[in-house]
Amino acid sequence: MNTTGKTCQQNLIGEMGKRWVFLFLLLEFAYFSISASGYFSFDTVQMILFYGTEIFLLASAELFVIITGGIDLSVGYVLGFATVISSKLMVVFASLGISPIGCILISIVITLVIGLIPGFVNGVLVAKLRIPPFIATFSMLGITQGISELLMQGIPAKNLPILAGSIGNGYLLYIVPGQALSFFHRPDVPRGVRVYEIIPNVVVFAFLFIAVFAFILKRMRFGQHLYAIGGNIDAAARAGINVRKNLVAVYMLSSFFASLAGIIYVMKYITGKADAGAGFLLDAIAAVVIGGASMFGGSGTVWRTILGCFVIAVLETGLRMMGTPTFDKYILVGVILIFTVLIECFFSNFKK
Amino acid sequence: MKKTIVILLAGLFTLGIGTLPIASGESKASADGKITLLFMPGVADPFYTTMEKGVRAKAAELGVDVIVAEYPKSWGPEAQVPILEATAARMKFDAILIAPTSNDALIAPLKKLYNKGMEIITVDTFLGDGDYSKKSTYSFPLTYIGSDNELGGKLMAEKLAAMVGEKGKVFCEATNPDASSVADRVKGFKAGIAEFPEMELVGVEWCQDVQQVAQEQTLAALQKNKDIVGIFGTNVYSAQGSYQAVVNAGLTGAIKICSWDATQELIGALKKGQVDLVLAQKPAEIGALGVEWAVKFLKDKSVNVPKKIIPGFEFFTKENVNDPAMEQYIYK
Amino acid sequence: MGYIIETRDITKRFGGLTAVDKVSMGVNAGEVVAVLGDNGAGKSTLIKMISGVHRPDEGSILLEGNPMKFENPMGALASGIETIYQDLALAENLNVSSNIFLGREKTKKRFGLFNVLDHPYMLEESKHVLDKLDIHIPSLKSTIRTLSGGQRQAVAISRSIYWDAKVLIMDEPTAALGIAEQKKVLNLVNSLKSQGIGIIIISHQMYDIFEVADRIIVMRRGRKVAERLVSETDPDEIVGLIVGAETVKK
Amino acid sequence: MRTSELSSRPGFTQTTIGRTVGRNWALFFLIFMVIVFAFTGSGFFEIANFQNIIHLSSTSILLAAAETFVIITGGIDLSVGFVMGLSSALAARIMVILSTTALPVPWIIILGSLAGLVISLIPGFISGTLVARFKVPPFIATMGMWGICNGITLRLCHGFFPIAGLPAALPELGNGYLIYIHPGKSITFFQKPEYLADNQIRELIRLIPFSFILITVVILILWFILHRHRFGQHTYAIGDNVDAAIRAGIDVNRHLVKIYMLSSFLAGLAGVYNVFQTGIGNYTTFSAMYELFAVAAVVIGGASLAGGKGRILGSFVGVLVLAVLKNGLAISGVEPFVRYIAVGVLLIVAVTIDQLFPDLF
Repeated sequence: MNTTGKTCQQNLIGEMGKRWVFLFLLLEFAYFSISASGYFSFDTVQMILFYGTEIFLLASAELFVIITGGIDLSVGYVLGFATVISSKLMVVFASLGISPIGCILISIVITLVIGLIPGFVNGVLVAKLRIPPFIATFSMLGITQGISELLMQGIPAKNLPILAGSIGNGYLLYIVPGQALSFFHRPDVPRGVRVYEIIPNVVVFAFLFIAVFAFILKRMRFGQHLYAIGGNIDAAARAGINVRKNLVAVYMLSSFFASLAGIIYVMKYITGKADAGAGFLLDAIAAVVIGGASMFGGSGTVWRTILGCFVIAVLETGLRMMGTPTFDKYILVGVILIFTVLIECFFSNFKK
Repeated sequence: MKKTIVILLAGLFTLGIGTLPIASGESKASADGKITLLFMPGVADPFYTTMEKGVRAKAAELGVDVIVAEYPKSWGPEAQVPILEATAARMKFDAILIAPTSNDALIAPLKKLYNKGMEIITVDTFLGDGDYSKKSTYSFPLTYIGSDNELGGKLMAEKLAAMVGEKGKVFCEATNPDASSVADRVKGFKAGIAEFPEMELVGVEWCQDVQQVAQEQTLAALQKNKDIVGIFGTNVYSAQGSYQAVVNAGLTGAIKICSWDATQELIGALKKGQVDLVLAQKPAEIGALGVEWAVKFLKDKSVNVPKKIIPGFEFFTKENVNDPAMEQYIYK
Repeated sequence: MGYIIETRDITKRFGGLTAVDKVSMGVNAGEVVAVLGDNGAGKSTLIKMISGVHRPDEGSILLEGNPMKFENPMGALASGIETIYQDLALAENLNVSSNIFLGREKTKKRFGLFNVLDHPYMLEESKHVLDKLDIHIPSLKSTIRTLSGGQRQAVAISRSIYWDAKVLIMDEPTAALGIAEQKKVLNLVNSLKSQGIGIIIISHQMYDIFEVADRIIVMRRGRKVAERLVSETDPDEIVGLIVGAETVKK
Repeated sequence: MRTSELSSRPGFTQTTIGRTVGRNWALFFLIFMVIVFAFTGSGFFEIANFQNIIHLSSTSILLAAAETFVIITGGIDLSVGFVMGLSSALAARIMVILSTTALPVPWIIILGSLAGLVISLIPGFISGTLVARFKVPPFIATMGMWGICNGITLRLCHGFFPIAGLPAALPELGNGYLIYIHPGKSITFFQKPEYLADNQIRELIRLIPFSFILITVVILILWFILHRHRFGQHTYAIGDNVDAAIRAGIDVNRHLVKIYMLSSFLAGLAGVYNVFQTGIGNYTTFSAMYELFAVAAVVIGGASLAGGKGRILGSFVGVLVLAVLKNGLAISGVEPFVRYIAVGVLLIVAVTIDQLFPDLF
């Protein structure tokens, strides 16, 4: 059971500590704005948001599970699985002569439904059969990877509707100063003319879902119950909360978010592959932990998790824009990751 | 106590901020009209590191600047595109040399950069079907420079067949089915082996770029088929893993090993007789050619750039491995 | 007069071990019954069956004369059986009012669509119930983790009585408390009793039992070995019954 | 999930046999698999194959052993894979540098290996200090070390080049066997008979790889430390209840630093051994996910990520479960991608059976 003093999050994080991630983010941003030319711009922020969408979604997925004291290792490959399913479906429907928008919508819906299956299995394994989350989701990682590879047979999905790419890479608003202003549709301009693009579609899409679930987590019974389960599973059960049902739901939710990320991947890169999300897993968990959640469960919020994502994304982008050589970048990211949390811990101890 | 913590924090901070610029290495690119190129590798491996060296050497020779983007951790657009965008946002490069990690996914971001006025050259891998000569959504790059992977696979099959007397079981250790270049090598190898009626390809395994896994998979294959006579390792990690598996099994000499990519390690193994054939792509040459054509075109836009440049392969065998003329093809 | 809650020959086995063996007992409204026994005597298992945590293998539980089948603790709670566990079963990461309403959160409709937690209402109600019991907690928004043992106990009790319990089960209610806090809890029990609630108490504190209980049931090795009215017995006899020395005495 | 009513199953676990089976389901599953694969895969049930499995698992076993100690304390060490790469690259680099001097080969090897082992203590010291002294979550502390070690390793490798040009004696030692039998002809120790021609190699029987001896010794020492020594007792105490451990007078901070140093040292040992096995200095590729597999093996071996539980032999069995699954399915002719699925499904089935039917055996 949670004993105080095991890790720093379990101590009450002081006010300063609570704000620290945000402060650190500002510091990071300020630093890179000074030292990397072109960093301080609207484009950079949009770029961070655009390329961060998958991680935002995966980190949210992971957060729900971590709040209940579990872990979901399968999110990365569930993402891959969803990319494979949706890209395959789009190709099939397109060949049936369905209109592009129809193809895309039907594929998305079917993928989201199929995407719930890995989560359901995980949830049943963890909640009903009491398999440690680590083993259940580790096994699911292999299963989804295998199924995706079998479906792909080493050939990336090709000939997806062009519309998918234009939605995925599109923006809400385009402005060509003095000439044109259009919604959703990029105006045709000669090479070299600057087009101002404002707010990528996929970011809006992702944040709609994240906001809804942030609301559910904070304001609704389901969210309250997740915290209770993570805080004291026995207390939750004795208070009459259906722990098992909630756990199954939470793993399905995690899987759902991973599938959403997969769909966004397909729309962005108009291709699908099994290992599409493999590289995101550790970053997603790290974002949750930087956002102040405890791996032992019971704490963490969506917005702080998003801040955690930003800490990583701003850092990565900043170092890239400064032109830090690859190896130094690895070292610096490591140092700064530790540094972020280290200071947060200092503050929380400080207050005590 | 509080005071110490504050001092410590302040110290750490200054240290952190102080070291950043030092570590950031390359200073901002020059804005004095000098041509600046961006080299965007496909994934972190020896092949692209060697290519980077070719790029750098040629750039120095021609007096142009080159900036090398971060090496992506894994093969795929999700790793490469964010790096490309962030690096390209630094300044307006004159040209970008890139190994696209997806035929489709890279079209949109590269087109965007192209529209901003940067020239694109794809190296090693290509956009679409690689044919930029006819008009299409992906025909905007200047040229494609790279090896013909399928042909290479086929050549390997033929050479391996010759070594084992055109009969017997062979095995293929590959890396990642999601990497198109490797998938092409396997395809070529399959087709090549199929031409020899007395030969059989008993399996293709995928090691996901982990040498240890390649070793385990090859050993299992050897255990299952005790009469395997030849193995094809399709890239650095799979080739190193599979030859080491043969060494582990004590079967050196009894099994012929063909490997793709000429790292020092594999050349060393060839010298020791643990590997029998090494195919060297010419990463340094690919890189150098990319720089050369980019500069030629940027200096005179009327230059006619060939849409496809295939530098070919070199084969290392026991006979020619000590030949000084071959030295240049080793990756380092 | 019928018992408000009654068990008839309930039995619970875990593998080869019979934790509770054919125990029958009953509690009247406004009565405090103490269940006593040594460690491992089956007291906890008995009350966990009544509170719906475990399902009995045999026998039946009757609430106001009607047989009950609880699938889970929620069922028992819905029927008005509240339990305060020895470990209090509080989620330490949540605040006071969230714990009082845990599992039965009050919600309100938003836009006529979804149910949103009604935090202001829950805070207000929590304040009321705590005031009613004369309990003072600095802030209802502070998490349980920051509270003292007595405060935690008070939260657990408030949680139970808020829901108009018919039956209240208390497992070692005074074990972790200071003297003053113990006194307060006992007063609470007496005031609850006067409200007509049937109360089952498990405790090792003989003094407390004789202070508040009306009847005592003694268990040993899963069986009910004796039942005495407090007015007709004394601590020595009870201790004898608990350790199994009554035969010697007689 | 932590201990709770939902997962308690008293009764059965109180009997001796029940406890044995419950605690060793992984072992029973392993034996079961070996029996099944013996029938389904020709060439599986052979000494040579078992030797191969152990030989190739030796680095994984060392990494899992490292992870075991950390997990028992309730932490996690994500840096093991990259510490392994660091010590492998450093050992190799030192050997390459020393090769240019006139030093005799044994000295080159010894000095290089020592350098690899010593350097591996540093990441452990740092992450241990961060976790113990500064209360940084183990996940972040070791993930930071992950990046730092990798950056340094790649510098040592001058990019993504494995470090080649090491003494030829290395792989011979790393892949050597104690006994070589050429049936009916000869028995030699330490070295295969000289006279053997290439086409006769398949006739040779080789017994007891050196790696097996190394693993046995290391496992025995670690077993002793964990189960028979105060160090191990303290480790369990910390994982079970930090506060209780502190009150019992254990210097928890110091102990945690030692644990992380031990973990990282074992990862370093794996790295140095890797140089012997492959004859090159290997950096760790990102897709390797050694840490994930090590943690999985430890959890399969009966440890809990919440701390306080775990055994060295359990982790050893955990590694073998994964290794035998992969090897057996491959030899049984299951297609590569189907195999990923099969590994996942079989693991789930095994744990489920353990959970659902504790009375089965």
